[in-house]
Amino acid sequence: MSIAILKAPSVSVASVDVARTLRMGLLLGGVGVYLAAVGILAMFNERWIIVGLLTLGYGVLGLVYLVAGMISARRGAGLMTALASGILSGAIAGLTVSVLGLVIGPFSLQSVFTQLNGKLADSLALGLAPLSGLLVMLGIGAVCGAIGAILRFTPLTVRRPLVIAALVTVTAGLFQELIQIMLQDGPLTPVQDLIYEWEGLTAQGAAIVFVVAFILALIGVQISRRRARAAAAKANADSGQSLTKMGMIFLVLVLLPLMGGNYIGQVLLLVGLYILMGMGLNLEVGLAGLLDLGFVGFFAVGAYVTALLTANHPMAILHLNFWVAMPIAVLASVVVGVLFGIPVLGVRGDYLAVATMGLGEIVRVLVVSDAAKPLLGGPLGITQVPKPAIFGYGLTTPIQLYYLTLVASLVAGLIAWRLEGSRLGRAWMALRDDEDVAAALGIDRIECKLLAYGLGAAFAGLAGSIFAVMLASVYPSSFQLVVSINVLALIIVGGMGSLPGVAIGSLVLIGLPELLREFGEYRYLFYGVALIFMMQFRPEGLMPSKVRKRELHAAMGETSEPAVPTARAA
Amino acid sequence: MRPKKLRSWGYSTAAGIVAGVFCMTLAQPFAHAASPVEDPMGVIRIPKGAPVQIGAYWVISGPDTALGEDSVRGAKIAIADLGDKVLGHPVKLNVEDDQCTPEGGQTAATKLAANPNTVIVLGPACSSAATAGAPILWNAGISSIGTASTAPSLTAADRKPELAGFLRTIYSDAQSGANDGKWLYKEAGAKTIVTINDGSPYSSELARVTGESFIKEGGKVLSAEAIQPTDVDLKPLLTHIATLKPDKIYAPLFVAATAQLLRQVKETPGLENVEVIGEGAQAAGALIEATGQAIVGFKLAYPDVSPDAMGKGYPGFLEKYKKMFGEAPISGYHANAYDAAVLAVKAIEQVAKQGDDGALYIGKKALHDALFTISFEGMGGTVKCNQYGQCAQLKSAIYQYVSADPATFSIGTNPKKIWP
Amino acid sequence: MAVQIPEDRLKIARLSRISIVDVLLWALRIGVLGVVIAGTIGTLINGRYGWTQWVDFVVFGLTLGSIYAQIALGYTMVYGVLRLINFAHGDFMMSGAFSAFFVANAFYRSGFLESHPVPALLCILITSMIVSTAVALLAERFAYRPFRRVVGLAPLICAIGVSFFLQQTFRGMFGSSIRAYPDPSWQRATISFLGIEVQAVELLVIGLAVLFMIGLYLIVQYTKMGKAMRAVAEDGDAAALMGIDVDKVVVFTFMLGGAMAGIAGVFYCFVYKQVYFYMGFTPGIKAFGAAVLGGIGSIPGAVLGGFFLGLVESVGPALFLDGLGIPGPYQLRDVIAFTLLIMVLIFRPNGILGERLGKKRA
Amino acid sequence: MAHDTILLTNKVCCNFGGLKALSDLDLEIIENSIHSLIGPNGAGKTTAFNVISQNIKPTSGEIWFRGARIDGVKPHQVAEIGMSRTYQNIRLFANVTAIENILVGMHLHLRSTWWGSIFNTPATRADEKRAHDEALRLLEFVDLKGRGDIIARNLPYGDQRRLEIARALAAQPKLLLLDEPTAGMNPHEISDMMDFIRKVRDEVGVTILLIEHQMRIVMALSDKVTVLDHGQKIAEGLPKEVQGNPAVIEAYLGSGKLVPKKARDAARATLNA
Repeated sequence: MSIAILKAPSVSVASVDVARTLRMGLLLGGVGVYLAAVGILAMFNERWIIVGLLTLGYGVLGLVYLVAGMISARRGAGLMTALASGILSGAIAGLTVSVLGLVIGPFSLQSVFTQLNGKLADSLALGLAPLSGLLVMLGIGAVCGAIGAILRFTPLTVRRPLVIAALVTVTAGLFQELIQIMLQDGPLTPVQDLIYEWEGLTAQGAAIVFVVAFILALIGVQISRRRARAAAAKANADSGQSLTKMGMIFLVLVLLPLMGGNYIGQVLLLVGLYILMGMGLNLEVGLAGLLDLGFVGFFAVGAYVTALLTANHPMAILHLNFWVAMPIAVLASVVVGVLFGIPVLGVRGDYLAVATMGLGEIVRVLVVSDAAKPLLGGPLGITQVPKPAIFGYGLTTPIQLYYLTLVASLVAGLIAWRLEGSRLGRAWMALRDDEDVAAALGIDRIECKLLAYGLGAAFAGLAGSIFAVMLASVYPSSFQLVVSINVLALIIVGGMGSLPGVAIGSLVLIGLPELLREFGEYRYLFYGVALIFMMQFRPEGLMPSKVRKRELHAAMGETSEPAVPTARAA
Repeated sequence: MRPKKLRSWGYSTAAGIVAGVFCMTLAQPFAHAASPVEDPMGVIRIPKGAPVQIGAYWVISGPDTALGEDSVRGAKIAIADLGDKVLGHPVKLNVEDDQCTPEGGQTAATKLAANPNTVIVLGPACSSAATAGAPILWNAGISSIGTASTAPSLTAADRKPELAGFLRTIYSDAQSGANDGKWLYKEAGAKTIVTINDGSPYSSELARVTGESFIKEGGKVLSAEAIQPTDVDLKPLLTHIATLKPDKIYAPLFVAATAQLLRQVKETPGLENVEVIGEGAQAAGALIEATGQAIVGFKLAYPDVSPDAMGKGYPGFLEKYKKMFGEAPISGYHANAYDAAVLAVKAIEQVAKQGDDGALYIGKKALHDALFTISFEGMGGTVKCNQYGQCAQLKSAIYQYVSADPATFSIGTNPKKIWP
Repeated sequence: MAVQIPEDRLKIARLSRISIVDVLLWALRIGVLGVVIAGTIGTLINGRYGWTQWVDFVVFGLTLGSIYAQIALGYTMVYGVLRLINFAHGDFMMSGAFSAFFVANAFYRSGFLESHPVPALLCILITSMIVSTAVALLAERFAYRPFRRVVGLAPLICAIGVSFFLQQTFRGMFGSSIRAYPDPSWQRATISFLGIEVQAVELLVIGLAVLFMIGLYLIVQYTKMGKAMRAVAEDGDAAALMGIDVDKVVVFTFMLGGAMAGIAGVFYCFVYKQVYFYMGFTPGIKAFGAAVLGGIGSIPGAVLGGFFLGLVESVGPALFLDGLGIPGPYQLRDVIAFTLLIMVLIFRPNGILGERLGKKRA
Repeated sequence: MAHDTILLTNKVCCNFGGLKALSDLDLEIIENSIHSLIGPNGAGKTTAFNVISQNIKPTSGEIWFRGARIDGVKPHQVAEIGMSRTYQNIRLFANVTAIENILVGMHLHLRSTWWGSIFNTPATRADEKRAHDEALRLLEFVDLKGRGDIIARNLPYGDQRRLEIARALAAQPKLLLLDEPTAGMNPHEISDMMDFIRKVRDEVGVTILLIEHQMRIVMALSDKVTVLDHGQKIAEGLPKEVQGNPAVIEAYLGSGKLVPKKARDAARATLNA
């Protein structure tokens, strides 16, 4: 990997720092090579952003060169120097990628790297003869590098809207299928015809989207600047703003499936279920400080109890109405949650993570096992779980079930919010902060912890119950460890202890990957990279609670060493 | 500063969405120009030059990736063989990931169903995804053709009407399990067996059905064992099985566990000479690659695909596969996916009508009905659907691996057909 | 002022020495013990297994355990120094094993592995160690270093991200198929000992693993860097004040952990003969459990935990469940392993050897 | 009333592995007194506190508090019947406000339940209101009026000390254990703190068990002094009696050989201060 080159001694020649520029060029070229070797480039090349003009793959490659130019260009130096180094490093990056294309064939790299095939070599040569392909690629790199360098010198008020507009255009291209489906057969069909062709944006469409987005963003940036200045003058504007923010989020959540149709409804339904689970886990981890990696167990209990009580299946014990079965399922989850909590009461911190993970795994293995097959159906699960109905009005479509989930999430959110500021919430805070002191103040650790497990499990059980009717069946394969990991990740990415954070985290970590379903396995690559970057730049989460933010920053400030700038910059 | 900007962007997006919703609710959908076909379930119009969109959902992430990836490749080869065109329109395969889970299948199916241009859907590979996904597709009038989902209930005579839109170009476990049990007792001369499943629906159903059939024939199942698909150390289990002294071990597992089993059986005292018998999922080049030398001698049941039975094109198909994807087939269902794609395209060709405007019109119900009338010699055997959507009839055969070189993988030569 | 608290409160204080929770805990302990004893007696009466089989079970367990132990060492050292649960550690192992596969395969094809086992093995090991170490160091530099001073769960989530990233990178580059590690004949040889046949490769793996772990222990105990490492584990701030370069120590720790993971990866492949991108996940999780079982942060603890877990997984189903007539007992090996893990944590909340560290953080 | 015993320990031992942190400690604390626990570093004073508050279970021996035997019960049960404590290194909930710290301290005396909080019942609201008023009153009592909304960690050191005491008082204890409340303070702050401790005893009516290092404070405040060394009680009595006790001087000075002369002089000076 070319990262080792980072350590190369830097020699300063003339005004362009050649060594550094080379390093950056090679580094970003390495990123390009990586994208090619992993197969992302090939996959992205099958998708148009602008039909006939720009594929996603080349777009990403261009972005890589652009970044190369951007980071090599130093603001301290003059524009011309920066431009020169931008061009140089962009060209180097382009060269690196091209060279990969050239060596694929002769060295038969495909025998080891499965993605490095002739087709990729062709696409890296831009379909031209090898040498001319290399030269063109070099040129593209240089141009993109130059743009990057110039971008660095653009004032923030222009750069931001530019970036936003570019993002919007790419989004419009990337999600073209969804957007086209939304626009189709409605009053907006002319818009669709204007900007889209059947598999992506047209050139004029891309230009329109870019310009419109740019203008809107320009205005938006100006307004928010003014707003920020006003807010700085008026101290107490924050609470009002956060209310509008919550209102906005809520409005979007209510209206989105109406225009997006069943698929968006289905995705949001999953998002909603994770929000429910996230709120439950948030009680445990965020408020009570109990790290739980076995959360999926409660989810499984809720789902299985609902199925056993309502399903039209030989395994079912009763055939109750969903509305009767659901509270029983929630109650069962609470009981399991409490029982779950008892053995691990004395276990703290990271030991708790392992203990709970073990409990979750035990639930999963038992559910799938032949030993429990007579009771739970084994790998074949329980099918034919009927959909619920309200006064004879069946909740059958994903959108209807989504609204059920939304209502449940709101109730759960209200409960979580009330608890947070209550006597119990303060006791949890105390336990989280210092168990010994809490006990010395008369807080019953056992009671409080078990309440956290029980209440957290209730939310997960509710989610499980809805999950069972959503699928109309339950299978043990749905209750893997990765569900627990996802829930934990979403509350931390969202901002621990914060309720809007749970919603944001779920939208980002569950909703987005769902929308990117066609990228298959690569979604997890993006997911991994996103987790790393988000945690680097916002370790407190996207929408942190105030107390949590303080805890984090206090812990970072206490150090004798200087705090790491990247973490601080957030 | 950054969050502020994001927020402002969020506001404008939200406002845009709200505005959009209002426009949507005010509007009424309007119909297109007169269509040359009438269909009770709806007509799909494909404008001139626009692609025929074939949906697909397979597992393309997680531990079972190879299963779905293999199907994707099979379908891609089929479409490439057609010159990427159907009736002059390009073919677009929209592959979604079902993660081999019911919720994944449901989401993927919902996404495919939400696209009004989805003509027909291929997949899935996993029965659990099919159980959840196929009804959603059929609800939208879309037929789907399973490629490796072998659960008997999917095409059972008493299947639910919601599954009416589901067909498959793969046999049912009920058939293969019954055959396997019979073969084990009658042909292989086993009087006692041990079955091993890995907790997947596929594996546990096969183990159960085969066990039942074996008992019906007069044999004895000494023990029905189970493992986790991720287990690598099977020696304790095998040591246990050795004490039971079975004649054969029946283990319809997936690639990873099979490879471990085959290797470790030979290393377990008392089991050195006990044969392991497998099933369809184990007919894969990937298994050779994963097992190495220990694969030689491994017997498995698989549809009879010898040239006299069918599949003349298979060796050529294999060549294309290696050329396009740089490796030997990674699982055992590429041929079924190929057949599913061919079936879908044949049905489209049969019912699609050209309109006056040059667009292609396809009636959904007509397409569904057409699927049941087509028959052809596919890559994985004769394709002809019965009224419950069972399009591949199992003509079972037993194969045995004869070489540990992945490059030699070819059903018929390695594994070599040894029965009938 | 007289005593204000009413007398009945005092009575409560006197009576509630044993809470219902304690009762339930005891019930759980007795229940698990009962199952274990009943199962054991059942199995022994059954008499299905002779002592050769038991010895076999133990050897399998030790083999698996020695691999767990090596992976657990990486977990435990990183945890000791950084208080970070490095979720990606199993994937460090995968990286090394996967890369070494290509070397091993080439050797096998050319016959070198068959004819010169020792230099070939050395080359394979070194390749694996280098790659694992490099991956560990890159992860440390780019993913973990910015978190050096961040408390809370952000580093853990970042580690999960690294894990996904590594898995998917290897899948993307080398494909998702499972590949068989070469199987030279000298590995398949068996050694007879008191009438019991043991596979040479198992003995080799156990022996070498123990050797490497002793080496690691010596490094940590007696080298300058090792001492510095222990000092940082004890108290990072104090160590920094004493002039220890904490960054260097962390890098060193990741180097040791990565190298250990690389070795473990090769051993894993020698015994289980498979490489694929997902292979690190399950052993990683198990090794994490093993590290905690032994007392996370403690090096002897990790070794102990690893062997314990390996043995329980191997012997457990036969010993505890076979006698109870439970269908498919081998499917439940993880249930047994995790139940015992939780039982250990009930009795010793800080793991078997984790007293000192646990107290400090409590 | 002056001679009611509030806390009694009988032959309390506490071992850590091989180390005897406390051996056969007998303590008797009279209601409404200020009782001091002194001794050189490592004498087991804080261990004694931990054992009394059941933070650590004693290895053997009995502890009686207000007529109940408390050794082996859970620490929150001890708090429930009226014991409260502070810590040598201040252990506030540093990331929440001062008033929230006090509200946590009032946990025992609030009646609101979790389901009451969820439904926000009138009873809960009344309870919370009462708690807030009480917390404000306590803040005023410890001279922190108007600083309730400040995050605890941002308070000056002396304020943090007083807030910690206020939090302990919020639990309405009968016995208050103060672990070196004057540590790290300047002479002016120390005399304020001494006045404050007296005020707590007199106005709130709690018994105070005090760990203190500085003889001056011990002499001025205490009704009775117990001296610990190596986990053993070596002297007990009125401040004046203890001061002249040769065993105490020996304990403070060590065995002689190991302690440099300078340090011995310093220690002597401390004792005689």
